[in-house]
Amino acid sequence: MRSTDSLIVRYIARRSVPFIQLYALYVLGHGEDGPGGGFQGGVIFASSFVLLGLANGWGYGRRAAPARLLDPLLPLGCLIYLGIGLAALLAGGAFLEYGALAGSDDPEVRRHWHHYGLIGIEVGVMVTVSAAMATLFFEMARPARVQARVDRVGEEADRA
Amino acid sequence: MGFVVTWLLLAGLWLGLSGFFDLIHLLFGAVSVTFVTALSHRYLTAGGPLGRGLRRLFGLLAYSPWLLWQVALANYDVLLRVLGIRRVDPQVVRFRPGLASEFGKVTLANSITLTPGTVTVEVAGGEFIVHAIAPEAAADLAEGAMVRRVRRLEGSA
Amino acid sequence: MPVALAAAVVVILLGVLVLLRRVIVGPRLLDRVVAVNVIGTKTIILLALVGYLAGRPGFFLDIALSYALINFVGTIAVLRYYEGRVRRGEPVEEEA
Amino acid sequence: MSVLEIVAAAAIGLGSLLMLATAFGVAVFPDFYTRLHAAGKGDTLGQALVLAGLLCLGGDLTLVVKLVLIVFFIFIFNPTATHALARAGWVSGIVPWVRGGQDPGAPREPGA
Repeated sequence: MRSTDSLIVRYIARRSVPFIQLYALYVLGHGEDGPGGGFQGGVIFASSFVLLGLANGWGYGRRAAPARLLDPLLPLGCLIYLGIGLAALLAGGAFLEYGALAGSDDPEVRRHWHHYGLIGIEVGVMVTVSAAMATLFFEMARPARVQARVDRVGEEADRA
Repeated sequence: MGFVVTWLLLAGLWLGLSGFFDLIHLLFGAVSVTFVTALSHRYLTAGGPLGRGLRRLFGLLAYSPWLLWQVALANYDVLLRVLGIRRVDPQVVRFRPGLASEFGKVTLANSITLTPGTVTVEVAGGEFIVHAIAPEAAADLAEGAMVRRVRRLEGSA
Repeated sequence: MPVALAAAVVVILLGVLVLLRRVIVGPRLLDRVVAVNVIGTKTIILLALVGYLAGRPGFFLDIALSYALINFVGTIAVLRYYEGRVRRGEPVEEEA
Repeated sequence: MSVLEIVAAAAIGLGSLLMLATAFGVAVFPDFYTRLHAAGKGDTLGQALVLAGLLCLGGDLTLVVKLVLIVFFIFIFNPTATHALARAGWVSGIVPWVRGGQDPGAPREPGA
């Protein structure tokens, strides 16, 4: 996908990227009192890269969200989620019982840790969701010449 | 420098949006703002010296009330045409506003689209192709008050 | 005040109804896209108004903001679809 | 009702009526480009008025910031989207309608 010929769309798309990303993180961080959470935040965050790819071309967008960065992020989000759940288990609570992370029976302290744990897993969800959304878009919109290169690499790997 | 300015801008935005000033929200905000700034500040600050960018930003703020007034006029105009009081007699015009920068072209193009009876159809090189809903709208554009304002904005270059 | 808000919601919904006719009759694909885009921007305002009516404005304004962003990305996607087809010389309109 | 509430109600009412007018514009204008005129600007002010009315109803800082941000986004994104659509029509070869139905010819210099 080449960039659009429209100067205006290209310019506005570039300039709005930081604002979209910050808004996505705001949605993530205010999940308990707003409509947000990890999934919604992740989708909005990924939409900034989708917008870049749509307006400024596949290559431009892909450089902002390169595969070597996104591919490890996909499992990392799940690992964060799992890690926090297991940490709660190890701390003597149930799986994902964040309050147990406090290591104390004071309900006030447990409430705080519940909060931290919640944010932690939401971050995990967001990492995986946004990486998955961006990867989906860039893989589906991959231009033919890049596809040919990927195929060639695959065939060489098969022969080796 | 671009990093610092972007950080301050985004931090202000975050504080306004969040409305929570307890430690955990502020900490999360600081991490978020720093992360976004590190990841994307080049989309705001690349493409020119910082001072010029700031002058353009404040120039835009000073320009917006006038633009808002033009938008109000635009609405009155469209309303009259919807009601059939004014004729719909479209034409397509092209002209060269003589703007050098992307910023100037984008500002002018979006201003044209927002104001009475004109929509920017194409910007190619230095040339604008504009669809005007009536000859008087095209004449207003040719008169050039808006182009002069945008050129001054750009000229804070 | 709730009466004024509810009246505004009704008026805007009436506008959406008028636009839906344009979405259905077309005649071009782009005419439909224009109408859908305007409905999208009206939705943002509807969300804000409903938020004030429901007494949870902050919550609904968050949704409205998200919607504004996504709506823009969607419109740009349609433009790209068009540009791509024109560039490859493919027909861009469904046969009437 | 306080003065501020009356102002708010007036702004909301006017704004929503403007948005209705926009909808009618999209419905009655003769061709794609003229419909864009209604879509591109009619909505922008209508929305700004409604949101300004809501702003008058007050609320804490976050509400003000969010309302201003929505207006800001609409003022940036709406004309950009309108231009994008106009351009899509232009490159795909939609011929602008002109009064009398004659060939519009090549784009002219303004005033020519």
